[in-house]
Amino acid sequence: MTEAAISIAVLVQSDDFDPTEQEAALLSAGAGVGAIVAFTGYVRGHSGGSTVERMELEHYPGMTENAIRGIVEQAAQRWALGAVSVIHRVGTLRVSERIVYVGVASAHRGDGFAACEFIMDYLKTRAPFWKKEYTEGGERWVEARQSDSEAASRW
Amino acid sequence: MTEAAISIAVLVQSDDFDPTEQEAALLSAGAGVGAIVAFTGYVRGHSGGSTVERMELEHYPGMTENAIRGIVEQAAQRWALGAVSVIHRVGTLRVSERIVYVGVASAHRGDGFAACEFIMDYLKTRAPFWKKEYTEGGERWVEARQSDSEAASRW
Amino acid sequence: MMRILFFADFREQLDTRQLELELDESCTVSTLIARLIRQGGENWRRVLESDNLVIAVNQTICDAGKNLVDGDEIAFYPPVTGG
Amino acid sequence: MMRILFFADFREQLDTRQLELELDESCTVSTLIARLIRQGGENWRRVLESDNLVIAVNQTICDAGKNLVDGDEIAFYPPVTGG
Repeated sequence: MTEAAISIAVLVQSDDFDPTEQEAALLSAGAGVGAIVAFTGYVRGHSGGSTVERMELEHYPGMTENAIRGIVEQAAQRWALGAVSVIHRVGTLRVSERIVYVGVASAHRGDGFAACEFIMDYLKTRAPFWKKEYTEGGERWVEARQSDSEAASRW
Repeated sequence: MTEAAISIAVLVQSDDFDPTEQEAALLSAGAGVGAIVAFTGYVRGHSGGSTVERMELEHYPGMTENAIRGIVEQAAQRWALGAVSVIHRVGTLRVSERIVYVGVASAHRGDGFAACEFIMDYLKTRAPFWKKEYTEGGERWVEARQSDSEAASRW
Repeated sequence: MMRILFFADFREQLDTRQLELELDESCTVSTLIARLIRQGGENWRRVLESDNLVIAVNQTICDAGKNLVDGDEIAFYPPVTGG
Repeated sequence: MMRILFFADFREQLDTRQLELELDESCTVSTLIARLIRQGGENWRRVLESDNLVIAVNQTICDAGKNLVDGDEIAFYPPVTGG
């Protein structure tokens, strides 16, 4: 599991995906994998007091994939990783549907936890996606959160 | 997703399990779940220069489950969690098989990352499980690692 | 020719997803913005002078001083909110 | 009656998974250990005086000064290595 052997998969798609299949793909990085840390983000049913009915996710095709790959490559320079898979959905998403998946396979768990959280924090502030919420009260573009900038600036 | 509503599942079993099914169960904590952080530990194929053929995992029935539940309850006091599921396998496990799963559902990802890593670090040093490795060169009980004590003492 | 892209809230406010313009001589992103505001009016000023404006040239984030050359792809968008 | 359990490496070294003993009067874990070594010999001394010995009474970790009462379950095991 040298740095040269790291396998990176980045997908932006409207379809849902199966975390167990993602995990199987990550494991194929080899018998040196001792840990997979996986983050999955979901559409929450409430936002600022309103009940969310659905979301629309927009992205910048090309730049989005490149930005995510760049973030993953930064993570691979900082921690010892075997394989990383990132999937981000776009289009219409309903409450409790998956939005994003970041799976990190590594020999040791410390590398996996740090890299997975780093990738999510950076993705939240640097990958060109935008969310529009549809609530009872109408539609609105989600505003960037200060807490996300702070999370990313820790690293 | 108040603290009172947290749902905790702890299983010690010889059978394998499906992470996607675990995730579905965690999601049933409700529409407030925005994040699931899941750690899965695997049998590594190498240990201290030897090729591992299989492992035997022993535990202390009763105490193990109570210890894990106590660790999860500590986590639930420190972070805002919706549901936690811990599965630890015992018996014979081969290379690349799952050993342990810790899944944490929460509204926000920071709580999930911290709680999942905390639970793993504590489980590693406090839950009564013991691993025996079978390699080409024979069998041996795995020794406790200083790095695991250090990881747990951070919290 | 430059390709200019707008995303999310900005795309909706300007009712414009994409436009193509001939490159002016010695053009920077700033001079492009000034030209778009001159042509588009108050609505365009509000978007392109927003504190929230993010600029990417050829899919790399940069500031308004960036020089543009023929064939560049310039994107204007608000802070990202994915994940 | 006390139930005494051994796990992992200790279980193998002593070839004993579990044994039951009548409680002595005013017994602590220390006096129990001394009695087991007296009965068992050098092999038992090596395990029960090991720096690695973890003691649990009624499934709660404690030290050798812990007082024992009738019905207690005492476990001796090495540092845990799960996860």
